[in-house]
Amino acid sequence: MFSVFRDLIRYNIEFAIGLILVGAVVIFACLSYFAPVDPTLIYVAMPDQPPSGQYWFGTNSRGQDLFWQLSAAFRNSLIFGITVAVLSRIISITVGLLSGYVGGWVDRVLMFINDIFVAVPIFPILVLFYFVLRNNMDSFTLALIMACFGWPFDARLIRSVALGLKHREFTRHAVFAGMSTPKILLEEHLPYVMPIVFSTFMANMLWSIGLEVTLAVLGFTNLNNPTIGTVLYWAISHSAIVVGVWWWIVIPVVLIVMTFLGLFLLAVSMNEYIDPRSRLRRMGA
Amino acid sequence: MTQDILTVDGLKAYYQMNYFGVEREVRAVDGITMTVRKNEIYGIAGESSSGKTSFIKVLAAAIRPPMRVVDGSAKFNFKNGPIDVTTATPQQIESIRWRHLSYIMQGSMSTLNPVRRIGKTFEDFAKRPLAASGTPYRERVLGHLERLKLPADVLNAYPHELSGGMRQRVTIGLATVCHPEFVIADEPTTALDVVVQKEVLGLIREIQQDMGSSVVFVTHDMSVHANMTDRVGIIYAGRLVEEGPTRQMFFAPKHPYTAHLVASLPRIGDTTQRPALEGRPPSLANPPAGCRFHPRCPLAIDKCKTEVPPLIPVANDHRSACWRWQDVGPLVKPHQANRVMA
Amino acid sequence: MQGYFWFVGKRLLQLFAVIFCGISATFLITHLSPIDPVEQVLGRLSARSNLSPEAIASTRAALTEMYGTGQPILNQYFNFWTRLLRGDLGPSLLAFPTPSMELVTRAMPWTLGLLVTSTVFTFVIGNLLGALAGYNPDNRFFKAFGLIAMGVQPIPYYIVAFILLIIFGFLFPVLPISGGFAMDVRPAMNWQFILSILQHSLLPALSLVLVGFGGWFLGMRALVSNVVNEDYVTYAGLAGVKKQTIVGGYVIRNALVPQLTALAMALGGVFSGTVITEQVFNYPGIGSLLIDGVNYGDYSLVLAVSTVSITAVALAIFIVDLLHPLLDPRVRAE
Amino acid sequence: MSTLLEVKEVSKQFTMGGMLSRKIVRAVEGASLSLSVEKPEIFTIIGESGSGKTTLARMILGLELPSSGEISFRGKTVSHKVGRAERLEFMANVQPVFQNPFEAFNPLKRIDRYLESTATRFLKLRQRDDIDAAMDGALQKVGLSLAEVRGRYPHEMSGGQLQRAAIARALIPNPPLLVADEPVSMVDASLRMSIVNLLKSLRDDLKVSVIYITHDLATAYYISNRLIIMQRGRIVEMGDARTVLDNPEHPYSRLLKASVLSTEDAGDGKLATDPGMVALAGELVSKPGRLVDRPDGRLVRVYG
Repeated sequence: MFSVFRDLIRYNIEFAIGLILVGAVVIFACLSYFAPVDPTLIYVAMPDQPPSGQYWFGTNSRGQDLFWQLSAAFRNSLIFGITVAVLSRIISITVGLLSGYVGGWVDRVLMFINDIFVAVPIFPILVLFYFVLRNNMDSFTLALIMACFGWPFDARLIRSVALGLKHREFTRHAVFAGMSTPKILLEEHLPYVMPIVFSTFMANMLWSIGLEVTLAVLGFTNLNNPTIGTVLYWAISHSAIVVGVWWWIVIPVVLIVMTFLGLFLLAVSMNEYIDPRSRLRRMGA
Repeated sequence: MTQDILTVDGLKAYYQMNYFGVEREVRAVDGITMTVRKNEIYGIAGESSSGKTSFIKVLAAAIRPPMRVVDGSAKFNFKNGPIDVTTATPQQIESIRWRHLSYIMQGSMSTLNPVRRIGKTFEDFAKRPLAASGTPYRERVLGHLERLKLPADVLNAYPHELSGGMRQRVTIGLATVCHPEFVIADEPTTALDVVVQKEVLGLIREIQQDMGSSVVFVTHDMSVHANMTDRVGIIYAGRLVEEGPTRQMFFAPKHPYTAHLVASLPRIGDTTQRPALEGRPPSLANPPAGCRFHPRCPLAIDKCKTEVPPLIPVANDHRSACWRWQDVGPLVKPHQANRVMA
Repeated sequence: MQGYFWFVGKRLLQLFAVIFCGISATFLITHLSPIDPVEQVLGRLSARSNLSPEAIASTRAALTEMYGTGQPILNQYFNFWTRLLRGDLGPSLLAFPTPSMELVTRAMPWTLGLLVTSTVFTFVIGNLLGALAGYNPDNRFFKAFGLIAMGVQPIPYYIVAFILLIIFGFLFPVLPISGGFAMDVRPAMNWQFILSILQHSLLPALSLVLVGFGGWFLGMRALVSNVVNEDYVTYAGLAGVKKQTIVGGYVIRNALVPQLTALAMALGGVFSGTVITEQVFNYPGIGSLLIDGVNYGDYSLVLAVSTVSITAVALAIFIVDLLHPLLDPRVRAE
Repeated sequence: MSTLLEVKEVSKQFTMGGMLSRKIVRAVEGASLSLSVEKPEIFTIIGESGSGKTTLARMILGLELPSSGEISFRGKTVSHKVGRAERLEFMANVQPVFQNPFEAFNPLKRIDRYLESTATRFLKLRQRDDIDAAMDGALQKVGLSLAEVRGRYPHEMSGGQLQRAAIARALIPNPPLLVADEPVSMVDASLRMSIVNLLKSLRDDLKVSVIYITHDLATAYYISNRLIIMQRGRIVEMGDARTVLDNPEHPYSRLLKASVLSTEDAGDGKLATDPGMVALAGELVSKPGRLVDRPDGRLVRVYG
């Protein structure tokens, strides 16, 4: 595992860049644990100060130090993304492996449900939830709902791998070695889908954070909780660009692009590492 | 006096790979010298990862990285002039493809475009080299299909609608419709059932005789070689270890590996114990010194461990690369054993 | 042909099931909430205008009858479907008393026009360039293209739209950044109007294209770099088949099959994208309607937009699925 | 004589396609055979692709249920739809060997993991030493040892060694019956005979019965006691291996034998098949016919 990691960093430029970008953002987000100010308070600093030695990222019109504000926002958004990714991974692994291995009517029922989740557009549903729950919609509820919509595509991917594994001879050997179905799924098949799980984990984080940003910018989340989206929401509602407080918009956007690009590069490079055919191609180049 | 159509001289083709920091050089073809004559079927036998597939890739001018020809040459002597496929330009190779040099690939399921009708594939493959269109082209193709005992309506079918035997006959049809001078056949019958296999083999042989072309026939199955080929070459760990007329190879092999391959074939009507060869073929990335077969060879002596035996003539038209070729005798005498049983 | 008929039948069944389940879900979400739509509507209404107590009482009666609140949930569910099948989800609060369905049908052409053109354009161009990039992996131009696509692809819709807005609205104000057409143009079938529509749709469409393009480009590039290693492509190469034929008939044709499936799966996401784009550029489509509905607490409008969008996406997926067997003869045989 | 395995009038049909476009494929029709406890033998099922030989093997292993008829092992019906304890008991007695040795073990896991699981499950062993002894014992039977196998991954071993290890795993519970589905068709020529010879010695030395499924008449002749020849789901000929293969009676059996590439006339290029033979064998596919006894002990399907 470690050597794979080392080789990836050394020989895959995309992975290295992705790791540096994500690493920088994660460290920045972790700084929020040492924040001298509570990021939910407003008017604790001089408003509208440009970046300086005292305020590295400047302050916003609500009198918040943007450095600590953004640090907390990125922490919350990353945690949110990870929560959605973990939850939806659990669903997709369970559904994918079961559906592929057990087959028959279990497979048909699960795939039917899967088809419905694929076809229902998530955005109106999320808006509907916000519409109904309003201020009861905290970020964990949102994560739960998104996790419910974030699994179908990946479950299909895992299922197609599991389907292949089911007919591999070692699976039948495992059956005749007296292993139980859960043991076969967890110990024989899960290692094969782990690479997919990792790469879709990143992609899923991208998707959920992006969706959260969108909802927040439209004002459809709890706006007092600092996240990437709510920072932008306040910046836009204070017409930051028009007023000339450009750093309020530019700095978060740069950080977001860094995060997304980093996560995407990690997902892509891992995907490439998994896919032996594109691996061979690289070898030939 | 027959004339050679292919002359391979000291051919070396290596895979040079560098993947995530692991550098490897696999010497898949390591100094092969041989010739193929006009109007003959030359069989190439070898186990998996013996280098036989890499060898015919070179012959088919399908050399792509990470494989590289390191040394030697492979010259064809076609009607439109000689050509060395290891040094020819892409344009030169383009000019011999299908009209002079064609190829039957293994795995009939994957060699045909799944979303294209057979007729369209025939057009893609044959229209340009045949330099014909309209009625003459159609008649040529239909006539050829009839020759292959294929109904004309396969042209309207998609590959998945045909049985394995039909598909293989279609690929043979594709490879031979332009009457090429040289055909490379890579395990064309391995996946087929015995009855169909024999039919398809017979068909390839018939067409080869009709066209008067040469065929290099690759398979690991010695009993196919016995019935199909005029001469056989045995490849072991990237080298040609023995070569000779098929009959001689089966009844008087002069290399212990060949002798073993022949002896281990079971036969109907014979239940005498068949020997098995233990051990595994060497890794081509790190082959043993000297004769590459020595770790598994029952006849090995110290010399075999250090000195590479040259491929030398041992009988009429028969070459072997073994220091002790004179001590190699057939392990089982087929006819004799048969008579005992009967 | 008969095979195709059965295929369509099976997909049709699936279409109905998806629509049914999706719409039932919207019903459940809205009806399991503690909010009483009737009281909400009345609250909003009385806050805005000075209605007499009698008027409020009669409106309440009418609304209760319509929403069916107070009845057992099964009855409500049944009423909901009967009303929906009649195309009546009650008046919109936003533009009281215009029926919300009418608002939706009015906004629909804008969204559809924007979506269909940008999706088709993105799909075609993205796949074509992706295929060429996959077939010529060492071409510098395509390599650069790949880098750009990689850079843009992961950025959320909102940010892309927002950056475009800043560039074209503030830095180089050359394109209209808001609305469906210019204020001083009268809606009519003339060039001025059509030109205005096209002008206004350029930025929203561009944002959708920018975001969608990368995905198709990168996906197709990866697929093609796999397909070129398939035996049938190698074999055609060994046979000296013309390069254009190999690229078009062998590589792209085969790589397009999974891309079509991907298109069906991506449609839901594409719809979500337009909602945001419309909001950013103030475009008079269904997305803007949805957001206005939520901000206004317009219960029936939100419900109408949700049901219509679920049906529309399911239908679009259905149509894409129907193309599948035409591209892949193996599906036809199934 | 008590029966070990009894296959009685077994048929299997598969429904292809969805619920709207049904197509019924008869994979196996009315197959019967039985093996006795006292006389271990290698019983061969010969057939080409689509003959139903693999389906029959899957039914014997209880992976598939017959559509009609019954398969019983020591008097108990074979099925996967039984309690886990009963299924495990069956698996302790009947073990499989499959086609591809490189696929026999999960490439990501160590080989001994499967041997160990088999030993703990079926022999109910708990002590480390007992487990090791059981594993080593089984490996010795196939010419390997625990020291050679322990801690190694599949890619570190040759195809022949892997197939031996797979057979060793199957031998751990001391099963009286092995079902070997094309065990040598993916093994290199130089190693093939070592596996075939091993199966032979399992029968002769360890008294294990083997159901050997193959398309290769030559190895079937070499090792089997009795055999059946299957054509499109039907048994067309059954009997002593030598009797049947030396002198096949059913047209299809004769066609198969005639299609075997012999090395006797190596170099002569004899590849002609009598088209009449192919046509005759093909015609019989559509006719049910019935199996009749012959004086030499074989069963042959006759028509009309």
